[in-house]
Amino acid sequence: MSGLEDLYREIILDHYKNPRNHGTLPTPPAVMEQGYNPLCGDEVRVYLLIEDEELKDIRIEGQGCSISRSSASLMTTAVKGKPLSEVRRAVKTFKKMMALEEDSDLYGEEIIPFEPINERTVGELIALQGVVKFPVRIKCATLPWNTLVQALESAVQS
Amino acid sequence: MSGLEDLYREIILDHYKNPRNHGTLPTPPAVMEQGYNPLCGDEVRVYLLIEDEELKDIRIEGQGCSISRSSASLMTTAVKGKPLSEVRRAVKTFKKMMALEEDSDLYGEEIIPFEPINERTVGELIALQGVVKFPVRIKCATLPWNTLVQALESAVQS
Amino acid sequence: MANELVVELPDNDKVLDAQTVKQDFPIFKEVGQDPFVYLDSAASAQRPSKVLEAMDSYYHTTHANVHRGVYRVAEQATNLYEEARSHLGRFLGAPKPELEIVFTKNATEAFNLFAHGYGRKILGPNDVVLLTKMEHHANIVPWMILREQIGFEIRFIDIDAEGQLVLDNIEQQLKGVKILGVTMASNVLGTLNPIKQLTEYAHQEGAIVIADGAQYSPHLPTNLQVLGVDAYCITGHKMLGPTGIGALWARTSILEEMYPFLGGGEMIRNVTTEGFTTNDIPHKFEAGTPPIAEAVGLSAALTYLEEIGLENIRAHELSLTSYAMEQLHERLGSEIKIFGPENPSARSGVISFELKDVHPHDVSQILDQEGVCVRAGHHCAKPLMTSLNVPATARASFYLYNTESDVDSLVSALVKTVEFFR
Amino acid sequence: MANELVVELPDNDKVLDAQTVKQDFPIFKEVGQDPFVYLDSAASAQRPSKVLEAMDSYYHTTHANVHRGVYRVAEQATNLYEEARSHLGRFLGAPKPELEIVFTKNATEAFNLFAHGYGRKILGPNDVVLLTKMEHHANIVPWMILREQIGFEIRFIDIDAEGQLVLDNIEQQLKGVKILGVTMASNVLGTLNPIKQLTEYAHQEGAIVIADGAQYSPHLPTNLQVLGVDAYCITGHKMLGPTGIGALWARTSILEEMYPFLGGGEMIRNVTTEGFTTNDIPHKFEAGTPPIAEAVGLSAALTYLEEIGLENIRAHELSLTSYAMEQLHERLGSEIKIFGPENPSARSGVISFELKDVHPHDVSQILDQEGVCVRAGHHCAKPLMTSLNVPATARASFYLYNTESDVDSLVSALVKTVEFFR
Ligand SMILES: Cc1ncc(COP(=O)(O)O)c(C=O)c1O
Ligand SMILES: Cc1ncc(COP(=O)(O)O)c(C=O)c1O
Repeated sequence: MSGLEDLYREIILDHYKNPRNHGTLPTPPAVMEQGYNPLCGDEVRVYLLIEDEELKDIRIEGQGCSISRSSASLMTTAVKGKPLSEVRRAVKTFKKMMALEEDSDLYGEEIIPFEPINERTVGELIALQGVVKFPVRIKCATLPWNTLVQALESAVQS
Repeated sequence: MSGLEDLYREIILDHYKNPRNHGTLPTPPAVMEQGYNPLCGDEVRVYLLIEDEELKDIRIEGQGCSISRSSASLMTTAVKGKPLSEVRRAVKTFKKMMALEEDSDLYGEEIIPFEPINERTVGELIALQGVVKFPVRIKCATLPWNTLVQALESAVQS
Repeated sequence: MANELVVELPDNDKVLDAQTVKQDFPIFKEVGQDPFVYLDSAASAQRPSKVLEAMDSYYHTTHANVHRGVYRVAEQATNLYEEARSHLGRFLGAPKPELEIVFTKNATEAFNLFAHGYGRKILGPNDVVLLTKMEHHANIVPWMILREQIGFEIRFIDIDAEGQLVLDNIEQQLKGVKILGVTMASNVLGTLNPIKQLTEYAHQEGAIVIADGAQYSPHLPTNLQVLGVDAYCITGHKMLGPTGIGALWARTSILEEMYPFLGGGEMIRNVTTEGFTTNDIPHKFEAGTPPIAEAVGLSAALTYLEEIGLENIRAHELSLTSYAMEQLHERLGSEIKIFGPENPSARSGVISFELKDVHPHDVSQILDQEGVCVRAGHHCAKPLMTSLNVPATARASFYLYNTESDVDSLVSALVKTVEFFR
Repeated sequence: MANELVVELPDNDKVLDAQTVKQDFPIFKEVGQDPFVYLDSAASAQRPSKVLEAMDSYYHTTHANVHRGVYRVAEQATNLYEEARSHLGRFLGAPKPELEIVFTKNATEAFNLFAHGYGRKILGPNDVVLLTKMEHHANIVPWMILREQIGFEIRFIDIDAEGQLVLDNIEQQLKGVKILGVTMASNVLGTLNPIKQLTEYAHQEGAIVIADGAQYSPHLPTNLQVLGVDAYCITGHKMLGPTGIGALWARTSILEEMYPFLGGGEMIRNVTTEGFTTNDIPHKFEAGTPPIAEAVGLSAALTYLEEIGLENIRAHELSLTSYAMEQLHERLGSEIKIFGPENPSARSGVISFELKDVHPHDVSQILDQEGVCVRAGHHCAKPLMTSLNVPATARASFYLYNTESDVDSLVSALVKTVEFFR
């Protein structure tokens, strides 16, 4: 089954079968946001515990395919314990990797110079790079990230 | 301009240019009904004066093409002064001539044995027979007749 | 409630030869992938050359706008369009084909038209619309949108473990119901519902029945007069026709009563700056330039289906479905769960399933690498997904051009998928 | 208000050669009548081979339902459909092509969507919608249907003897107006309206502007950003595309605010038995299976138009219209009355007229015998007919494939008509 290896890397299958930071956090103090992929019925709930502009803890629950679940799991390991500014930057970097970065200009957001995408800068997330070749699955990969952004916003508002 | 002669017989052009029974009748005692052809914007107003189950008088007003106006004019000459039962039969006969008679069955109406269509039975109306070959124009020809039927109905109800 | 569905199936040797049928569909030769095992006809079917030729020929020789032209070409176009209307009416066994069919852009618009045209007319805040948990969103969301505007209650008939409607207490469930909306065949479970009997019950309670024929009429003979329903929806692209066309059938008396829905040209009798009056049915509901070429294409599709014979199509799909269920159980054992009725004759040619520990999205992705096209997702039936307690399913669906060898490809690809994720 | 419309017209020798263009349209060879002088493109245009080929090729190689498929063919279909959306957006000069175009079945549905989606949102019983007396029913009746549901006032901008909007007191007329609906080009009079300036006035009064581009975008270059309108409708079959497709363009902010209109699959984010949430724009407004092949065909039509160049098309039509008006006046003198602006550059390639003592229906019938196709009727603009004080008009309309010889045929046939009825 050639071609598929790009999508289903070892590490993806590992995070899919053994998701990190799976579960919930009590709200409050945590905030929770829910994301849907109307395309396939996937849903994800992201719990964030934020203190002093830092993402103290994150938990994820939901239903999804290997791509969305491993992306969620990889995301938690990438952002847990980081200052919020770094979390935001990670989101942008991830979106750039998903070839969605031109959006940040389109929607009139501030343009942040991205770091180059490579193993050193994005770590294990690099495993998700193969998704770009399967455009339908990009939404799967980005679902947890978009939900993270929503959760960050509602945390700021509350 | 061959083919057209079937549609635009002398007599049609004559009734178009010199419509018989043109005008209005005071309501009451007359009844009036209005008909539209949404296709082309034609409209016709039919005035009926009915006494003792007889169509004492009929007048027609409106805007329309040569076919609808001559049909209206020919109609008035065919039904004026006739008992209502004969008026109704004339309508059915005319519709048969327009190849619409199968409708009387379809709509669950009583089936009346029609007279054969020829000059003896329909008189000058025969001039309209050519319209059948121009299906779009059938609606023009039938507009005054349908409006007559409506007017008969509203006369019965009032 | 036993399913009263009885289709006289032909002898085995009259049943169609799918390999020959396939030749009529250019995509099986021209698509850029080999193999191309298309098992997604429940989402959209493919088209035989004859359908495409009919549309091309229409555009090459006859195109003009309909209904408002006096010249010959416009008249011919109008005739073709109106003949397509009658043809669809006859295909569905409608009592008055030329009066009762309203062309829409798809089945979804047909449901919206019925909800806003008829529902708005007869429903008040204290009324009830009864749907089923296996309805497609097309027969759910329009009612919810209308409910927001006028208020009423929407209830759902439950389903049992085998994906059959729970109808034991149907009389109870129908109490106070004004409109019953129910699918003829579930697009997920394949379940064929006992519409005729349901309609009898509904009519006893004074409810009007709208049936969703989107997944039924392409595959089994339809006779509206036998079914007894009051309204019915289909969509062209699932029955070998083009995209861009669907239809609502409803009884004349209902169409007469219905409010207009889309406003514009052709649906009016007169317009002044003060207001408007409506045209006769069915034109009253066809605002604007209709899908003319699409109607011509749909009519060609119906001709094709009629020539092959709906009984033959049903028999063929039934045999494929039986074979597929057998093979899936045999080769995948406890790795697979198939939703819906166990008995193939209680279902259409649709098989939704779940592979243990593999998400349907991943199933579909891996199958695609093997050239096998199946749909993964909620199939626009989210309440059903909730009811089945799954986020999504994978679904293979058959049509007249599918062969046993297509089924074999599906089964082998699934075996590989299981291995890949083990 | 002077018309600000300035289209840079090309030098004469760059203008298209209609005789060559005609070769691209199969109907001119294959229709079963000779001559075939098609002067009814304002009702519906003909299609070049490339459009039909694009649709056939789509069906031959790529068809599957869009948006919900993981497999490659479904993905390709989705891409083609979404590319068509962006293409139309770019063609119209939309700022965010991929977000702002909603595909509908025709322009009429687009107006209904806007009325029920946006009008319903912002209008209350005391509000005013301002239209013009030259609007097509598509931009009148949806407002009247909505008015029946929520109540508000509909006013009409008058027209003068030359068929121009009476705009002297436009600021007065716009007082209290929430929505202004106005056509870019009248389908009867040909009048090109000063939309840019009208929009500026409307915006000053806080009104939202929806423009009807059905008769404009097929014939002149459109730039929504220059026009400044808030919403815009087109229909595919008038711009060389197939039947069954149209579009609403609206600003993102408006689409975001709008209520959903048609409910069903694809427009939802989630559905439970309790209710539903909506999908992102533009999908929120595209319920059910969209006109996929039709979008592909429309995109091919746009490519064709772009290759020829809208400036060239405009220049060609302008020259035909000038020639026709000249000839009609010269050969028919007082027997003919031409409606609309006297100056051809103030109008599109549409000429409505009346022959003395001959009803338009009869004109069209007799012209048909000469192979000349013109429309007769109210052209779905009854308030305008009332305003012009005629029951109907005959209308000849030109497009890129019409030649001076077509105009000559029209004029001679009209001369014969006058003689016939004398
Ligand atoms: C100005 C104008 N607006 C709207 C329409 C409606 O277009 P459609 O019938 O394709 O919806 C037409 C065409 O009839 C038109 O001429
Ligand atoms: C059961 C059922 N009803 C309605 C529909 C809606 O059909 P369309 O998308 O063509 O409107 C579908 C197809 O998706 C369906 O499967």
